[in-house]
Amino acid sequence: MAEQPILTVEGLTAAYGAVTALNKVNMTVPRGGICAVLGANGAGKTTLLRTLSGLKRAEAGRVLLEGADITRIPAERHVHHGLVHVPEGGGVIVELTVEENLRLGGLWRAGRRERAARMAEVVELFPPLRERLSRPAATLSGGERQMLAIGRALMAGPRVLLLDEPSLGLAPLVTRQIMDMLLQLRADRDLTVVLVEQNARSALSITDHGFVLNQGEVVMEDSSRRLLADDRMRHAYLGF
Amino acid sequence: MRSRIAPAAALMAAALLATSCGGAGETQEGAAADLDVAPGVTEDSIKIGSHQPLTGPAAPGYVHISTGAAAVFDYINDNGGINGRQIDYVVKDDAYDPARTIEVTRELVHDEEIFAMLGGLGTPTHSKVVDFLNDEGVPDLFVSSGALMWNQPDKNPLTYGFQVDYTKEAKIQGQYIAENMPDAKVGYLHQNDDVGTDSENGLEQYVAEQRVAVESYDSGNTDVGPQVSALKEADADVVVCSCIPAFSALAMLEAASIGYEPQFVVSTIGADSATLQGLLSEFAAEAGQDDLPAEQMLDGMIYTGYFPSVTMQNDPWVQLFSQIYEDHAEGDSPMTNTTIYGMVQATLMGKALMEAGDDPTRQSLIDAVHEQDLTGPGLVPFASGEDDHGGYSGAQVLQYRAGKEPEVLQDAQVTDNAGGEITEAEVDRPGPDEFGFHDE
Amino acid sequence: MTTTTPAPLLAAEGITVRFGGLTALEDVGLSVTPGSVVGLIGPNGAGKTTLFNAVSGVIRPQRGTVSWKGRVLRRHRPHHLADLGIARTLQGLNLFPGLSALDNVMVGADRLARGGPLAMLTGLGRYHSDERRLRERAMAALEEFGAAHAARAMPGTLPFGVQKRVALARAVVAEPELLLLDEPASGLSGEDMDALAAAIRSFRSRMGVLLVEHHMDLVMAVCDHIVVLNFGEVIATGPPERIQSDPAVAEAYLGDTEEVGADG
Amino acid sequence: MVSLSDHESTSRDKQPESTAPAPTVGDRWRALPALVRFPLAALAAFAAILALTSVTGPTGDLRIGSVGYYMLAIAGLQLLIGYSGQISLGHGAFMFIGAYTMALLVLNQPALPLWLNMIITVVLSCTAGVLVGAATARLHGPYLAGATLALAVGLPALTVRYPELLGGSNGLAFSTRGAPASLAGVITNTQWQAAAVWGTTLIGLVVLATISAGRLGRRMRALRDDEAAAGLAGIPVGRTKVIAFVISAGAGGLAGACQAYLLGTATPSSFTVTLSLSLLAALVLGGLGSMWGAFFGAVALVYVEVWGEELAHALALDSNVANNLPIVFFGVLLILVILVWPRGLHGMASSLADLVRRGR
Amino acid sequence: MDQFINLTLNGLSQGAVYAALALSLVIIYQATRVVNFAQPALALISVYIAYTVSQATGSYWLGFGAALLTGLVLGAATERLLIRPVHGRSPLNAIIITLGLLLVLQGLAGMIWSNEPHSFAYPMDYRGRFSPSDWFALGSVGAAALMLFALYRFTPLGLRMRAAAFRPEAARLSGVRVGLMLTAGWAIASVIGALAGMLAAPPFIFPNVLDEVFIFAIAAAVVGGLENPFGALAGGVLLGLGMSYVSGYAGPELTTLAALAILVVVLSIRPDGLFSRPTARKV
Repeated sequence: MAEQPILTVEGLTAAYGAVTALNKVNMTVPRGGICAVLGANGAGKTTLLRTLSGLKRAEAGRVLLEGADITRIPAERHVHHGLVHVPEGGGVIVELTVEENLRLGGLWRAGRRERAARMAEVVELFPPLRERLSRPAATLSGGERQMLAIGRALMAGPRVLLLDEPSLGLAPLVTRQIMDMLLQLRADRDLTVVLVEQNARSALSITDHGFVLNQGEVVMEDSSRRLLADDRMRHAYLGF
Repeated sequence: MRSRIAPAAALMAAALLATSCGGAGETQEGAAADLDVAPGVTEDSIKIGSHQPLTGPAAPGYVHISTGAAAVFDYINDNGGINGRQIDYVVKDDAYDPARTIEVTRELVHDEEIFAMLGGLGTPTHSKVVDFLNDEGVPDLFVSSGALMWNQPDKNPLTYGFQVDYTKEAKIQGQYIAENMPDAKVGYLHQNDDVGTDSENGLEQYVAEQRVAVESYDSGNTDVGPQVSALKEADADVVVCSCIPAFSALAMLEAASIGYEPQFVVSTIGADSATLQGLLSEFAAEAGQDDLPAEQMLDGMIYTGYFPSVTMQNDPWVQLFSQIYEDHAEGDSPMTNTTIYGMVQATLMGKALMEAGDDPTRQSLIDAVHEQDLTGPGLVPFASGEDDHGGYSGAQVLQYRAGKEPEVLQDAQVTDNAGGEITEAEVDRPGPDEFGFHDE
Repeated sequence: MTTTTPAPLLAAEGITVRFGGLTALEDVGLSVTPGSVVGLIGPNGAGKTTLFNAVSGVIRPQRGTVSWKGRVLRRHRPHHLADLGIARTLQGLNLFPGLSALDNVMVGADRLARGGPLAMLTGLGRYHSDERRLRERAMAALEEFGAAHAARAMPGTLPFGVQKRVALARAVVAEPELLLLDEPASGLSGEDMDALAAAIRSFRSRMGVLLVEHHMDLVMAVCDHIVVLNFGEVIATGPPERIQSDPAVAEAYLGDTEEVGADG
Repeated sequence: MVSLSDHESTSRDKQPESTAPAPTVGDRWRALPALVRFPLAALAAFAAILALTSVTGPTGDLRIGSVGYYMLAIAGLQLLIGYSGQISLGHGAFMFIGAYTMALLVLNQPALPLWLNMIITVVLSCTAGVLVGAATARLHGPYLAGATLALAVGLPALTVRYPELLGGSNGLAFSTRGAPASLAGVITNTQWQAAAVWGTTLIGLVVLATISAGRLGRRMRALRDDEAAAGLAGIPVGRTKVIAFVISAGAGGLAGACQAYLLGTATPSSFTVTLSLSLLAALVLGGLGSMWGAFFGAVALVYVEVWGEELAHALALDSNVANNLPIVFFGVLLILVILVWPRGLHGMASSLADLVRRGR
Repeated sequence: MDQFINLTLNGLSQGAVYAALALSLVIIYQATRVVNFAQPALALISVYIAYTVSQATGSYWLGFGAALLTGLVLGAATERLLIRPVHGRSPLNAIIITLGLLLVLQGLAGMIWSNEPHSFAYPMDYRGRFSPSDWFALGSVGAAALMLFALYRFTPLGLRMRAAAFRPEAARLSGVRVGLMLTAGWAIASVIGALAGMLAAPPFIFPNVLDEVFIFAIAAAVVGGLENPFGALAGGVLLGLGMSYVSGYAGPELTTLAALAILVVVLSIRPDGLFSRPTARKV
């Protein structure tokens, strides 16, 4: 409790027309933490991330990044504050090449040299991307796209990474690889990660903390280990 | 419910059928309009109307006609008007769209209640209101077009042509070429409407054997490259250009561009040297003649004409018009032959109105047109008698000389628009003082 | 359930779909008999929607057949479904935003009209009786789903739950023999969800239902038979009870095998 | 697909001008079958036109007639764009076909009655609509727009290709039979012509309104809003699109015929791209998705220019400025209305009406 | 044969103009999904500014620069002031706004410079079978296309613009100011439009001078595929050549019909134009 949490969410509410998608969500994420946001389809997980990154307007509540209120700033400014969102499916721009996608992520920073260094780091981190730098992103496999998406986010030098279902449509082995890499990133760079996952077990296996959403509200919050053991989790997903 | 509707519908249909019986195209001849009336004439004014393309793709070039006419009327008004009445000249924009022409003409006749129509411009446009004007008994004077159809006194007793028609002019051009350049190969370049066909009819009577190519352009397509290159291909030494000014200029530029130097023979509609100079002003330098003005490009151009052109600085009418233009025209563009065209129309109108008497009626205006020799500033006789509404009935052949007065190659000739002979015309040109607009 | 197995309305066999190099479905089959509700479940990206699309003719599988009442459908496209007697709802609402709720449902009822093109064009003949019939049928359908009060409202002005009801009314108003429901429960509150479950159960007397859904409560409550997909393959089939106890299903949803055993 | 989402249901739009605002009457009116309601409204409108022409002069009659045929053309375009969601920039081409059909019939078969000419025109322009609609059925959005635009540019060029038949660039001129002898003195020729145009227009509008209020209209609006969902509901998407094209071509052709009849001419320079674009502009200006929009659009098309000219005249401007003022006036009006009232003049009128009603 | 060569060269230089204007349409369509009917008017004002500057300074090239600058400013202003407010509404709204702007600007041009034609110079000597001016037309359009390609391919701005056009949301998440990129797209497109105007206008300018070129530019863009700048270039050249041959061999009145025919043939084979990406459309 001594340290200020890097991300604080207070009473965040968002709606699509008449449908309330988020209802007074409260969260705190400590620096260097990895936390999972879980819940069935339609529970509001994606909306939560979109609202955090400014893609969706918050009806009420605040988002604080290291104490600074970022609730109302435009989505493209979040990168400058060190908060980067990798949307569902990765948001890879398939019309661009792999290298262009990566470059795009680091563009907001000045300094050609720094960008080049970062690119080298990212390629180091994701070897499959190295051989495909000049290929259109459309030719990548699902796992490679997810790597590219995360790599592009890393190019921006984030302090907080919001990841929306990185395992979607991926084989278990690939999912595992990505999860391992997140752990490594945390260890290497003190990166804070908010991970939205449907695959609850694999998410909880690498996170320290989890939030379970239902109907736009946080219905459970606990350490990952305890959530794993909780039967209510199973119910939230499988309904039995 | 339906059982009641069906008979009602049938009844309605039957009623409709009954009332609209009779062919849509079968028109009954109405009684001739009463001409002993003077709408638009008040104690101190006479209202004259015109339709002109002031906007849209066809506007360029023609705005100056009404500017010129307005300047002359302004001049007349400043000098006391016509028999004490000021002339109120109302110009409506029809954008060269016949649908608009019909609308604005009705507006002029019914709402503005003009006394007469002056110089309605364009064949496709004015041809759609000729019947209307004649039915309504509106004198339709001096149509701004060289089509043959204005001169039909039986059908359109109130419509009078103005400019020499395309066939007459082409006959005179053709005869001149046949007589003076018998060995030349001749190519035609003309607009793909009645300007072209009427001109071709005239030319063919004299130069059919010399003719090597007939090319036409569409006024909507400014790329005349293919046509000019075809003329060059055919080795035409003489190109007869029955074109509007923009296309004369385009043809000359295009010819210059491919290194083709035929003798251009241009009809009066496209030979306005002042307009052409304006259009070509940017290109003289590129022609490698830095020290010469644009007119150098036009030097040697043969053209036909029936009223004095702006370059005839010694002509008393041109002198008067220049003065009027300076004093009364709005805007700062230089005077062109197009301006003079409108000024001649206005002058003739003023003259006719003056002769129509102190209490003019439409009938007295028509009588004045019939009885008066309206040659006025023109270079050839003006036909406005009971049986011939043709307007200027012939042309001079001239050659443009850079920086000088144009050279008259052949004096005024007149002819008809059929197979008739071309004869020398005797012209009795009154001076401006004989019109006496400022005597009042 | 009946003891004899009736001939299936819809049967898909050996469906294989590839997108580029990616195999979305591999040798998948399912069948729906009249009066039964079949659930199609699986985690995100398992291929449910792809199968749905293959069945309804949106995409053509590389291998495998779809047959309707024993007849193999070869070149069917989505707009042929209605004529076959199949109604399909789409993920999301897909109501026509420019049409009133009633008009939306009347579009669904369109095939019940008897007038020909001439009547449609001229307003004569059956035009009016058709309009009246369609309107009555549509109103009845709206009433059945408790949305009659919203008949004249534009969809955008209605609460989400009511919009869902309208969409459902539009799907069943033409009395299809088979109803394909694509995630009907998404975004619904508990109360609306109960109503939906009741509605789906009531369909059983009139038509077969194929249901793609994430809400396990709903699936388990209404389905007679469930097909579970994961990574483009069928990993389990059977009645709800069997599915609930199938470790492969829990694994697909919850993750790692080794830990599943402990949870049972 | 282009989705045009800001519309309202037709049932609200079909209130005729003649009904009292009391809701009970309005409701009872709406409950009438289309087959009774629309002809009644048309008859009322026809009476209103007759009354109006009896106080206006011949120029007024001409303008009223112009509003009529423009309204018919725009209403046809409404069906195509506002209802079925297909953007056509070539509607002038169908007016061209209609006008030339009428002109050729009057010139070559003067004994045929007007109504027969109109019917022949509709048949011919519908046939053209089938051809164009079938050829463009696979196109969507701007590609359809581009193809139809080229049609509007290319078709009038035929007149120059066949000058003997179509009169070249000078077009065809003819006069039509005026008011029947039995009505001489009761009604002027121009009144008769305006009435004939409006009679035709109103019959056309009744057909269009009937179509759009019924199954076909519902089908079109459904596929405009969501092609996939409409297909799933059993609506033949391709066929309905072509039908919309054909009907709007028929309306455009009939409008062209009315124009030719009213003006006694058919000339290529009346059917430029500007006409097609003006029709589209007037449609959106008037308001998409409602037949009232066609009315407002047609009025704007005819009168804005007139008002612009009067304004220029009143201000006594320099001739360059005065000549161009009407165009600028129309352009500014277009921009402002779309920026402020995306649903056009009709939308503006209904929101004003709402305000008044609420104020009461 | 000589005629054929002349027609080919003529078609090429005309085609270059169509291609340039089509290119400007495609850039805007890619960025904002709007077919910009005001493009000829933006170009027209640019050309008139060039005319005024050239008259005042006596230098064609100063005028040329002024035209490009005017295009830049007008394009950006149009997007910011008129198109952005209707962003997200039915595309018809934006089309009608651009139509309205077309009328306003053409009218304004007539008010300021009159409807009379003014003589307007070619950039270079226009004489000769394939004159320096023709070379300049072809060369400058080619250079513009190359520069555009380089801008898109090699510069951060171009990368941002492409990202903003293809996937606005993903671009925003990478810190791209999508709105600014759309404005930049309009500005660049209007610069190319101004170039097209400078090439198309000579020998005369008047308010409607670019109307015809614009129609064929739309046709070229549609033929090439609105999604693809390369398609615009190819479509322009195809149309220019086709129309030149038809005009020369069959008659000038058939050129518009020829354009229609080319369009119909191409679209009936490929409904989304010659060079559209098949992935661009969903089922």
